[in-house]
Parts: sequence; structure tokens; C-alpha cells
Amino acid sequence: MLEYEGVQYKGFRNIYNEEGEATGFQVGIRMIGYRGAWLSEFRFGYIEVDGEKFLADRCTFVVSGVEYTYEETFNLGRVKWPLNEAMIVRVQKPGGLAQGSHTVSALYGQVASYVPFGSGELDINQKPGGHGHSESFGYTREMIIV
Amino acid sequence: MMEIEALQYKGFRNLKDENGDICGFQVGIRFVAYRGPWLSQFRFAYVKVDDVEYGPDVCTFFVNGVEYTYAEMLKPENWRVKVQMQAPIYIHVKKEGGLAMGCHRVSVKFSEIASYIPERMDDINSEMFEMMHGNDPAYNRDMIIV
Amino acid sequence: MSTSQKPGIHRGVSTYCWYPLYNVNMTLEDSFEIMKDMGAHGLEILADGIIEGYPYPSKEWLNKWFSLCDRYEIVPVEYGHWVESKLYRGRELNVEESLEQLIHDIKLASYMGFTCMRTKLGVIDDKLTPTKIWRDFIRRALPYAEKYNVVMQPEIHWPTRLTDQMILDYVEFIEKEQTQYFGFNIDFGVFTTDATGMGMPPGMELNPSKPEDIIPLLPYVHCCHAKYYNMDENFEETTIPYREVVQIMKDHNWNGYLLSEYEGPHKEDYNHCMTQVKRHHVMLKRILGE
Amino acid sequence: MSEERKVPKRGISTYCFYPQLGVNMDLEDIFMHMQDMGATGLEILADGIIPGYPYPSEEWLNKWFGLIKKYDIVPVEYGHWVESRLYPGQREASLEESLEQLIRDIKLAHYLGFTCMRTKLGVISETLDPVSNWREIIHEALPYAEAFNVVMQPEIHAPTKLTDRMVNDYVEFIEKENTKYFGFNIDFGVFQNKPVPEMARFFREDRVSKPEDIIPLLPYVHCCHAKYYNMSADFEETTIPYREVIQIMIEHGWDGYLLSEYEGPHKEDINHCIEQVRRHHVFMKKILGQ
Repeated sequence: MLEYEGVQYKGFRNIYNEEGEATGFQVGIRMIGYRGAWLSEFRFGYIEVDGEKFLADRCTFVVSGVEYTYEETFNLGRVKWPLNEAMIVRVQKPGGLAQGSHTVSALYGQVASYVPFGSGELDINQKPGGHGHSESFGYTREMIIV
Repeated sequence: MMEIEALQYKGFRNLKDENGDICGFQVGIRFVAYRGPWLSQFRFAYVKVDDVEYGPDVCTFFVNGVEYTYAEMLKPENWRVKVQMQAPIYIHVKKEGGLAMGCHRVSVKFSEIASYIPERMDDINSEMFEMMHGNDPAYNRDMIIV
Repeated sequence: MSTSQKPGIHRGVSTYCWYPLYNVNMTLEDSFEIMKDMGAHGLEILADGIIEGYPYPSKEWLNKWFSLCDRYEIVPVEYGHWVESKLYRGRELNVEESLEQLIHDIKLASYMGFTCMRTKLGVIDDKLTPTKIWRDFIRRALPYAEKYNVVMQPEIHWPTRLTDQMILDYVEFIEKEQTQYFGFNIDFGVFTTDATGMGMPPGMELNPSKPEDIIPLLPYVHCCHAKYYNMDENFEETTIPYREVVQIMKDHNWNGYLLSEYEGPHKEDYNHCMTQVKRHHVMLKRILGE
Repeated sequence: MSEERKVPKRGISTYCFYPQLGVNMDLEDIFMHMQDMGATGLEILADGIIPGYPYPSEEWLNKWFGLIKKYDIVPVEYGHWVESRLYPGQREASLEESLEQLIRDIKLAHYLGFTCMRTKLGVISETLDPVSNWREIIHEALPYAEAFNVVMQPEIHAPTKLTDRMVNDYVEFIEKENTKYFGFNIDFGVFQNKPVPEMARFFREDRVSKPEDIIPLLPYVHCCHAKYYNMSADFEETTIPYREVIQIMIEHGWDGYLLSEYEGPHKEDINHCIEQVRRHHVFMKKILGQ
């Protein structure tokens, strides 16, 4: 099941290479909406942890088990981020996150052709958010790395 | 999915007999617990709607799709049938004309025998149930008949 | 009127009413149970979010779909989908690409038993004017709509008004094409005085369509979003003149489904949404004299 | 190779989320949290977790083995009950009725990959003394436990004390039977020495066990319920002397599983439960030197 919030608690942990060194961390995000996004319509702003923003260049995005760079999503108009699935954002950060509690935020969204405003590019100075629907929340959460 | 309450909103409706006349109403319940009882360990006192109590004599119970009277459930050989946790029990209450359209105050009093708890607790009419669930929103809900 | 629906005005529900709760603490079957509770059999789904594996659902999921519809006596009415004009950065979808999406959805909607589609077109301005090439790909999709017996319907949604130019363009197109397979879903939100359910902020007062504005359009309307923003304890919708609108539809022998669609506050609160939809259907039953 | 320091291992019980299961959580969600925390030891409560219990379908069993592999889960303890008041009027189940339940669970626990069982016997007194024929029941079941390689363990749970006669009876039985297939799960709640905020009325000052009371019992303990009632913001369990108990376990080379089991307030609040279990495992990693 998904958690109601945009940022998911499940899946929040450090990630390690074969030698067992922490190379970064991962966090799940879900679309609080009524339709999944074609990858070419997915828009990413940032993952922010304790004030440090990680932009697309330091992230990869896992959907249905397949990992994509942000650029790779631009032309994928027939691959769907399913609504009932959390996208796992893998963030490069040597040493990963320290054990303990962190303030984790995310800014992301999807282009909606049926609404008038722009191409959906996200300004990284925007505050965390997803879709701008009134009933969506949980784009900033206190979460613990064990 | 089930609702977190013991008394389920889903399933709350009037029931029709073969020739389409309303012959009663339905209420779903679930055990907010880590296990369900064997059928013969199920205990039921009443479904109460707007202060009218409907006891076991006017109720039948749908467990895993099979309909039982209360007496049938308590038969010794039914200790081999387990109340599954993955779905509610639906109670069919006989009441000519069913419930009027509109909002009703619904309460339910049921429990189970747990051998690992002292026998004193077996009596459903002990004041223990009232103390624990008297005005517990999980056992008392305002629900609408459409 | 699309062929397979029985005459009269019938009640239904859109899965939109619970969209933030799906896959959190609700499933499609849960909404069917609630519909059965209310005797509201008409269904609208938003295909993209509801159909697992969209746009290529597995055989297993489709089998489950048909058995659930059968078991809960669900009447598939409206299949909500989108023609994604802004699928790629920097350009609009061309006619061929739009047609590919549209035809796929027509086939899937028909296969799943739907008779109407809520066809959401890409827009190019704040008045929600559709993409310039809409006539080109809708015209080329009409033979498919006819073959698969589904009506394509853009949704007329506030702030658009029933008397806007866009509506006249749609009617002109339908008359010119002489087609029954293009029409529109009128969202009752066009009649609302308060699209928040909590009172419009000062200076943002709405200029809603009047109930009688619907009359000339009724021949082209196959189902409606029975929008509700706030149901009070007396089972009244406090922002939309429901009785007037439905009376006009009855007087003009309109046939079709009113599909409840909640857009008020607290959509994350299961019990709130449950109470609101049930109050809505008590009101609809009273107005429809059921 | 340096002698690997024997240290208790971390896991969790599905009991931590029981009000959420089937509502807004499923078993796979719990497995993901376990992987997040590196706490891969698992306790399930069989009756509630296994759909179709006690006869799970082939399909569910396949899914079970798939999930265990996918999330590197170590099945540790299979919680089950030997009911003694099965139907109205019955005060103690017969030996046959008891064995029918127990042997069936031994086989299912083994098949699912578990090595321990939390065997909850019926009680006949306010101080939770087990049914009078518990020795015959366990004695007859021992050959099955051995054949299927699972250890049956009643749980020693507050208000029972480690020095109570009941515990002594168990030890006497084990020595007499000279068996490795009967022991007990010690629930850390027996060491609780401070009341739980908001639940003070349940605390019994007179029934607190001292950490050293565990020493003579360690040979018979295969896993423990790492009970926690209240984890503070700085990752401390505020009601149980964890450090002393775990220090003793390490000194005596005990390296079984500590299975987190939450029994504090607000169990219906999913975010509270997630945060409490994560704080618990930060705390346990610290005192286990991981």
C-alpha cells in the first residue's frame, strides 16, 4: 500500500555499493492525484534533506524496477509512472545520511495538458510540493535513518 | 480494504428479499486485533440502531461467505472454522421495512473468547466491554442509509 | 442518447470522489460496495489511475474487472481519459500522435463496457480553449467511436460557462459532422456560486451559468458530473441549484446518468468523503423521486 | 579469523502494526520497513497474517516465499495459540483437541521457514497459570517439534515474574524431558520499572523482574519480545532497563533474535507506530554496538 503523504516513509534508507560503502540514500515519492504520469510528463525539482537540496543531476529515478536518469525520461511518452506505485529516487551522497532523524522534502509533479499554465518546469526555489491539489500534503516529513 | 473501525461503514444498507421487499439491513464488523476467533469462540450481544437493540435471535452472520445463525456458530464442531482477518463479518438483521433513509446512530457489541486470558473475561455482558468500548468511535458510528 | 442505457435519469458515482485514498486505504471494489449500498449503479472511472497497467491492463485484471462489475451490478457509464497535447517538451502533440492515444482509449473503453468517454483535450489559454487541431483528430476518430459505440465528450467545467464561444464551436462541429459520437459532459460546477465548498474569497465571486442555459445543449449531453462541493446535514447541496437544473432535464426528457463528483474540502478524510457522498445520494433520490 | 563477537540480532513482530494490517498496510510494507532498518528477523501472528489460516492457499504460500527472498527476511518466530475454551461450556480442551491445533501449527511453522514458535497456552487462573494438562500436551508434541525442527516457547509476559513458580515449572519440565524443543520467549515487559506515560494504570510495581533474573533462564530462551512502550525523541526506551539486560545477554553469549513489539499508546496512528519502531532500532543498534 502507499502511505497517504507525497513523501513515503517506507523505503527511506542509505544505499551501498558492493564494497558495502554508503554511496547515497533513497526516498520514495507518490503522486497524490488521479492519474499516473507518462515519464515524459514527469517534472522533478529537488529532494531536500536538512536544508541541502539535491537536484536532478545527483538523482536517478526507479519506476517499476527500471532506473532512469532525468534526461532519459524526457522522450519516454509511452512509459508510465503508475499511480499505485511509489517512485524511488536514488540520491548520490558519499557516506549517505547519518543515523537519526532528518527533515526530508520533495518538489516534483507532472505536466497536465488540460490546465492552462506553462510547460510544468519546476523552479527549484519553490517550496516542496507535488500537484498543488488542496488535499495533498506530506511533502516534508521527519524521517529516521536507522 | 477494511476500515480501521470495528464497525464498518461499507456494507451498511437495507436488504431485499426475493420479491424485492425490504426485509432488514446489513452491518459489517471486524476484529480490530491480531487474530480472529474460531467460530465457536465468537460472542455477540447486539447491533443497536437509534437505541433499539437487535439481538442474536434476529441476526444471521456471513463469515467467509457462509451464512450462520448465532446458535450454529457456537456448535462445538465449529471450532475448526476460523474467522479470517482479511474481511469483515456481515450481520444481516431482520427488520420489516429496514431502516429509514437518513442518518442513524449505530453501535455493536461483540467479542471473542481468548483462552490465554482469564475466564472472567469471557462474559460479554461484563462491564468490561462497556468500559473499553462504551463510547469508542470504533464501535459507535453515525451512518447514513441512502 | 447512447443505445445501451435505459430511459430516465439514473444515479452513479465517479471514482474521483476518493482519488487520494485509492491504494492507501481503499480499492476499486470498496467503491463498488459503497455504490451498491446507495443503489447508485452508474460508474465513472478515470482510466489512467484506476486501470492497473494502463494503457495495457493484464488479462487477469480485466477478468477481475468484469467479475466485480457483475457482482456489484455496476453499469460502466463514463471512461475518463486525456489527449496529452503537452506530452513532450517544447511542442504540441500532432494529429497522428493525438489520434493514436484517442483510438487506443476508444477501444479499451468499449471493451470494458463503457458507452461514454470524458475526453479531456489539451488547452491553450486560461479560458480552457482546446488545442487548435482538436477538430482534425476528433473528426478522424469519429468512425472508430461509431464502430466501438462510445461517445467522446469533453467536459464543460467552471470557469467555462454554457454560453461561451467554445460551446458554440462544439455544437457547430457536431451539427456539421452530423454525428452522435461527439457531445459533452456538463459538470454541474458550471452552476455553482462557491467552488470551494467553504465560501469564495472576496473579489473572486463566480458568475455561474443559469439552469436554463443547459436547455439548448441537452441533445448533445450523454452524462453529467453531478458535482457537489458541500452537502449539509439536511442533505442539501449548498452551492448549486440542483432542483431547478434536474427539473429542466426531466421536463426535456433527458436520459442518462448523473455521476457524483466531489470537489469540496477534506478529501483525505475517508469518513468525511463517505458522509458527503451518502448525503448527496439521499438528495438525488429525493429530487428524482426514487 | 577473529572470533565473531556473539551479539543478539534485531527483528520485529507484525504485532507492531496489527490495527493497520488490511486497512492501510500489508505484509510487504512491513518487510520493506524491516529492510530499511536492517532488522530482518520476523515474528508473525499466524492466525491474523495468514489468509485462509490454518489452510493457506498455494498462491499465498508462493507469494510468501517470494517476499521472504525479495526482502532478505529471516522467519524467526511463529506466534500461535493452543485454545483451551473452544466452545461454550468448555473449561479445558482435551489432549486430542489441543494436539490437533499444536501439531498442525508445528508443521505449518516449519513449512514457512520458522525455527521458533510463540506457543500461547490456555490459562486457568488470574495469575495466568497454564491449563492443568499442559505437560501432557507438550510431551506428546515434542517428537513433532523435533521432527520439524521448531522450538515451542510459551511467552513469559508481565505481570508474570521471571522468578515465579510457573517459570520454574517450565524449567523443571525441560530438564526432566531433557529436550531442546521447549523453552520460552521472555518479553522485556517483565523488566519494566517505570510507568508508561498515558498508560500508568497498567504498571504493577510489585511485579518487576530484575535484569539478572534472566541469567539462569538464558539456556532455554531462543528469542525475545523486545517490548517497548515509549521511545523518546533522543532514541531512548524510557520504561525498561534495556542496557543492563542486553549487557548480561552479551556476557553470556546469547545471540538470538530481539523482536521489537510495541505496546504503547496510539496504535491506530500509522505515522506514530512507524516512528516508534525506527527510534527503537536506532536505540538497539547503539546498545548492540552496531
